[in-house]
Amino acid sequence: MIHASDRWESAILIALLSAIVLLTIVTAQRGRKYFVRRIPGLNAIDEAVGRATEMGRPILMVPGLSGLGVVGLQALTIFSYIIKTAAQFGNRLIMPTADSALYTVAEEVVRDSYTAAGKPEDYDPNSVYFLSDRQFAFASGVAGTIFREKVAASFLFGDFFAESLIFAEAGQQVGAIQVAGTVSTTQLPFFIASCDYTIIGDEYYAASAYISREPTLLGSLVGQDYCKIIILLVVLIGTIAMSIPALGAKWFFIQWFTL
Amino acid sequence: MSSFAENLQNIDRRYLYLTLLLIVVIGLLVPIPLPLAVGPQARGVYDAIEKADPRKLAIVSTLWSASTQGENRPQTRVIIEHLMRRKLKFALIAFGDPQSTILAYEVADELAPKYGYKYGRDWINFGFRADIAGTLKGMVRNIEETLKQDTKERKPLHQFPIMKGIRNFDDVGFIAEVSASANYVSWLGLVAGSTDAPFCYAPTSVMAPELYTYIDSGQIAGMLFGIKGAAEYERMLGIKGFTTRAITPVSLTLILLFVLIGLGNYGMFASRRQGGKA
Amino acid sequence: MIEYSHPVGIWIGAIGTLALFSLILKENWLYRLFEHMFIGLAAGYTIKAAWHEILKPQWWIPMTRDGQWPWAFALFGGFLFYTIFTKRYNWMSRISIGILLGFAAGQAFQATANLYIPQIRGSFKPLWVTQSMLPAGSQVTPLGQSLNNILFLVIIITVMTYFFFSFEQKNRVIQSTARTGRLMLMFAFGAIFGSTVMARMALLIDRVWFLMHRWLGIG
Amino acid sequence: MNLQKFLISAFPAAKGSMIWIAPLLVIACSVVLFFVLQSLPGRARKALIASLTFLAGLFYALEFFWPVRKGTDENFLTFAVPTVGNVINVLAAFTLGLGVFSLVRIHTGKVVKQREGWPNSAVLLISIVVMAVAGIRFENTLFFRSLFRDVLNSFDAAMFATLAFFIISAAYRAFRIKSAEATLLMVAALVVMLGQIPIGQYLTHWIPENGSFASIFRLDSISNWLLLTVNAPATRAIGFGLGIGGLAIALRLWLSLERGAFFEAKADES
Repeated sequence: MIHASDRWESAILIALLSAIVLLTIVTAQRGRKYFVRRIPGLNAIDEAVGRATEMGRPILMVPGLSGLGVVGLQALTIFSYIIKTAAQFGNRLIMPTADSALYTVAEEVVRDSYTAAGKPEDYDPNSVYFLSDRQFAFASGVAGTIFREKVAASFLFGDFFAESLIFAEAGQQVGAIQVAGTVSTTQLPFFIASCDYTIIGDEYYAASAYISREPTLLGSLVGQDYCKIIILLVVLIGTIAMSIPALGAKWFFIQWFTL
Repeated sequence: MSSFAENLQNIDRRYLYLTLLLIVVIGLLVPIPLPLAVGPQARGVYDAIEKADPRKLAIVSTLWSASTQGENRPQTRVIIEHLMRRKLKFALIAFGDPQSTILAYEVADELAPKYGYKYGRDWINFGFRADIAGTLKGMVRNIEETLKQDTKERKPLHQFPIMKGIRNFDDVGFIAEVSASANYVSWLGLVAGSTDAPFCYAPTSVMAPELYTYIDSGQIAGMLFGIKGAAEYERMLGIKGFTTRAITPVSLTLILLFVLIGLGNYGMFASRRQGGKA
Repeated sequence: MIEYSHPVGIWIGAIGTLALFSLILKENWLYRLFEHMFIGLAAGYTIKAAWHEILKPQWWIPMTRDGQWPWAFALFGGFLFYTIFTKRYNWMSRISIGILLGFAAGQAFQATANLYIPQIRGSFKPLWVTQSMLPAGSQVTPLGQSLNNILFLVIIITVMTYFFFSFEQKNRVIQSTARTGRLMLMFAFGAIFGSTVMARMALLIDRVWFLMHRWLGIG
Repeated sequence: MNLQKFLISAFPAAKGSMIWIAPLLVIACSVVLFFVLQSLPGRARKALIASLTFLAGLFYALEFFWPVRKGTDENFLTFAVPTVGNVINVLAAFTLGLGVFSLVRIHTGKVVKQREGWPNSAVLLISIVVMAVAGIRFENTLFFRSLFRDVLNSFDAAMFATLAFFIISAAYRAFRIKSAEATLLMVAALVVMLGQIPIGQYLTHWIPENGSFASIFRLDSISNWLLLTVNAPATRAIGFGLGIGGLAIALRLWLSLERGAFFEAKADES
């Protein structure tokens, strides 16, 4: 599907989902209160930061391999909340990045978070750095850092590929408390096997709303839930139609989604 | 005091690692004859090449880099070797990673003297293209116009004898893609409809499970399942290459994993029964 | 035939391989040395690739040979990123960052449609399958396929229920649906884990073979 | 109106000595633009960033939603897609200097101050120079090919291969019958692994492949079934959530609705 006109009905569904999200965002910004359920892994963040404080060892944050896009930015948003907590306790921070464009933003996010926490003087410009955009060169650098610094807590959020297990096992072996979340579903099993807490699926996108309780984000989250209900309904209707011989694949509703 | 059973559930990882390394080395040095059944998917690739029309061109598309060469290189090798045995004309084309054209070229270049294959007459390298969808869409209409020149000699395609009478996918008799990613979408979506050539796939074993749907539906004629697929293929070709050697340690390492998981669980239950900490 | 390998290169590659492997036992000075070499080489290669694959063909040549002078504005756009290091001008870096983000965001509509509409369509599976619906030569019986399709739907529903965030999952039915969803997820993750193992072993074997055969000449 | 023709006539290609003069003029304009931008008040800065972000996103959104011309698969913006793609690539490539600068700054600092491990930092700096120079100036030499293939590729593959070790220790530790979840994880993994390895397939290879009910008990059949009927819908259901989540965050960025550490453009502070 290159253009909406290739299959208008499908494109309208995408537009409809977008509209729903925008609508709930606007109502939330106008003061409507929304609820978000507990996400277990995220409650562990304070625990992890606390542990790092006790041990006096640094906290590692890796925003994944992807560039300047929604996934990497979401990781940085989550990190900015963690940094604000960590800044209160004076934890040392290490954030290696794998993309130069994302690195520039990361550097700003970290600096701003220290300022927002009221500790601009604690910000260490060497704590955020660009390491490599080559997957396994990056992995070798991060793994080496984990072992050398014996990190106390490790937060892996973003787009990860095969290197996920290198980070997670290295952290496991130095006894770090690890919280991970990724949009790469194929890497989730390895995080689950080696990390203390794993954020699964779109809990990743819900995380910033959960931690910040920002109305915009909560509104968006509610909208996303409505969208998922719509998709579920579409799947149900399609399935039922396919099961009725008189309707089948030729039925107009099914054709709407046939590219 | 820690009992034997408790130790079993906490074996120092260094012992695990050294055992693994040892098993790999021994497995590579001492070929232990382990049973290997040739599966229907590998046979599908074999039959497709056996049945391919020698007047038509075979296309081997590659999309892999050094990081997955453990599986993809032997796959590329067995397919090219079989094509050469059958004296089929073939072309290499690469997508995804610029490295993949160099790596695949090397494999073919190495085998060529053995079968008397001459570049430009019996085989050709179309080279790397960044935009797979655009390239394939163009090739469906006209291969020469889309690709323009080869990569080795950088000459227009029509100057090569191999390209005589080859216009589009109607003149292609066999397509295989050796890949570390999910590229089949482009091939099946954009090309499959405009050719009778069977489409075969040689993915890494991580990617392979995704493809069964298409094998089931007949869109993919055959598949080499990672390194195991290459080993099965070597067996059908009757050659003893790297994968025939490598398949022993592959099996041994997985058996090691089973044993370790067993020991860990045994240790956990045994120490629980003894009232130890689980 | 073009030569790709040189014995000196193979030696460095082999010693580096052993050094990088040594991390699994203990972090040590040799690992550290090769780690730094690796990162340096990778950065050097990135510079080469950025010039040869992007800047030269897509920017420099069009501008200086084909006379496409508006490309010089890209230099300004690129320069704005560098204001990030100054206190006074660093707001300007957000112009370029914003443009890049805008482009990334704008692609979301097409990307979402392309990625998920076919998956939605692919999830329309008949719950009651007859022989005529099966592809010719299929090994599955209609009953088997019906059960598979029902399971498919059940898993989609339960897993998606697990991911609803905006209401408390207090209702018994929803609670147990979400719980089933989570168990299904674990089952699926186990399958992913299992299907990855052989590929990883193959990579190790390839490396050990490189060390034994290409470097030491064994076998 | 044809946008493509309009743009070509509005920005004609430079010829002769103008090839060099025109870009220099653009750079001179850029300097002026820089100071004009700096003179903007805070509110205007914020609005400028938001509107440029919106316009950039609007290009792709419009290109997607605008109906195509009859008989083609193009609309009035389609011609520009490759160019805009190039612009993104070029802008992103320019940021590479920042990344490399960060790397060089940290390691030069270590070398100059002779801090612990400075020889490694020196090796890193030398490696950058050697690879970059070899790659750009001496690409067609055996030196570069060997450096790339024997050294850099070997390192890549070696690091990738350490996963074999890590996957063993992870599986050994995680695959315990502790809870329902861990047990399911383990059982599925074991079945799939058995279905993949030759010896596992051999265990059940005597069961006929085709045409009989028993064939579903072949290990490879069970493993395929797991991947197709259990893994596929679960992954898909996760995917739907991720797709919506991604779409939502893209909307928030595009329309500058996001509030948080970074996104609350602080242009008006400085």
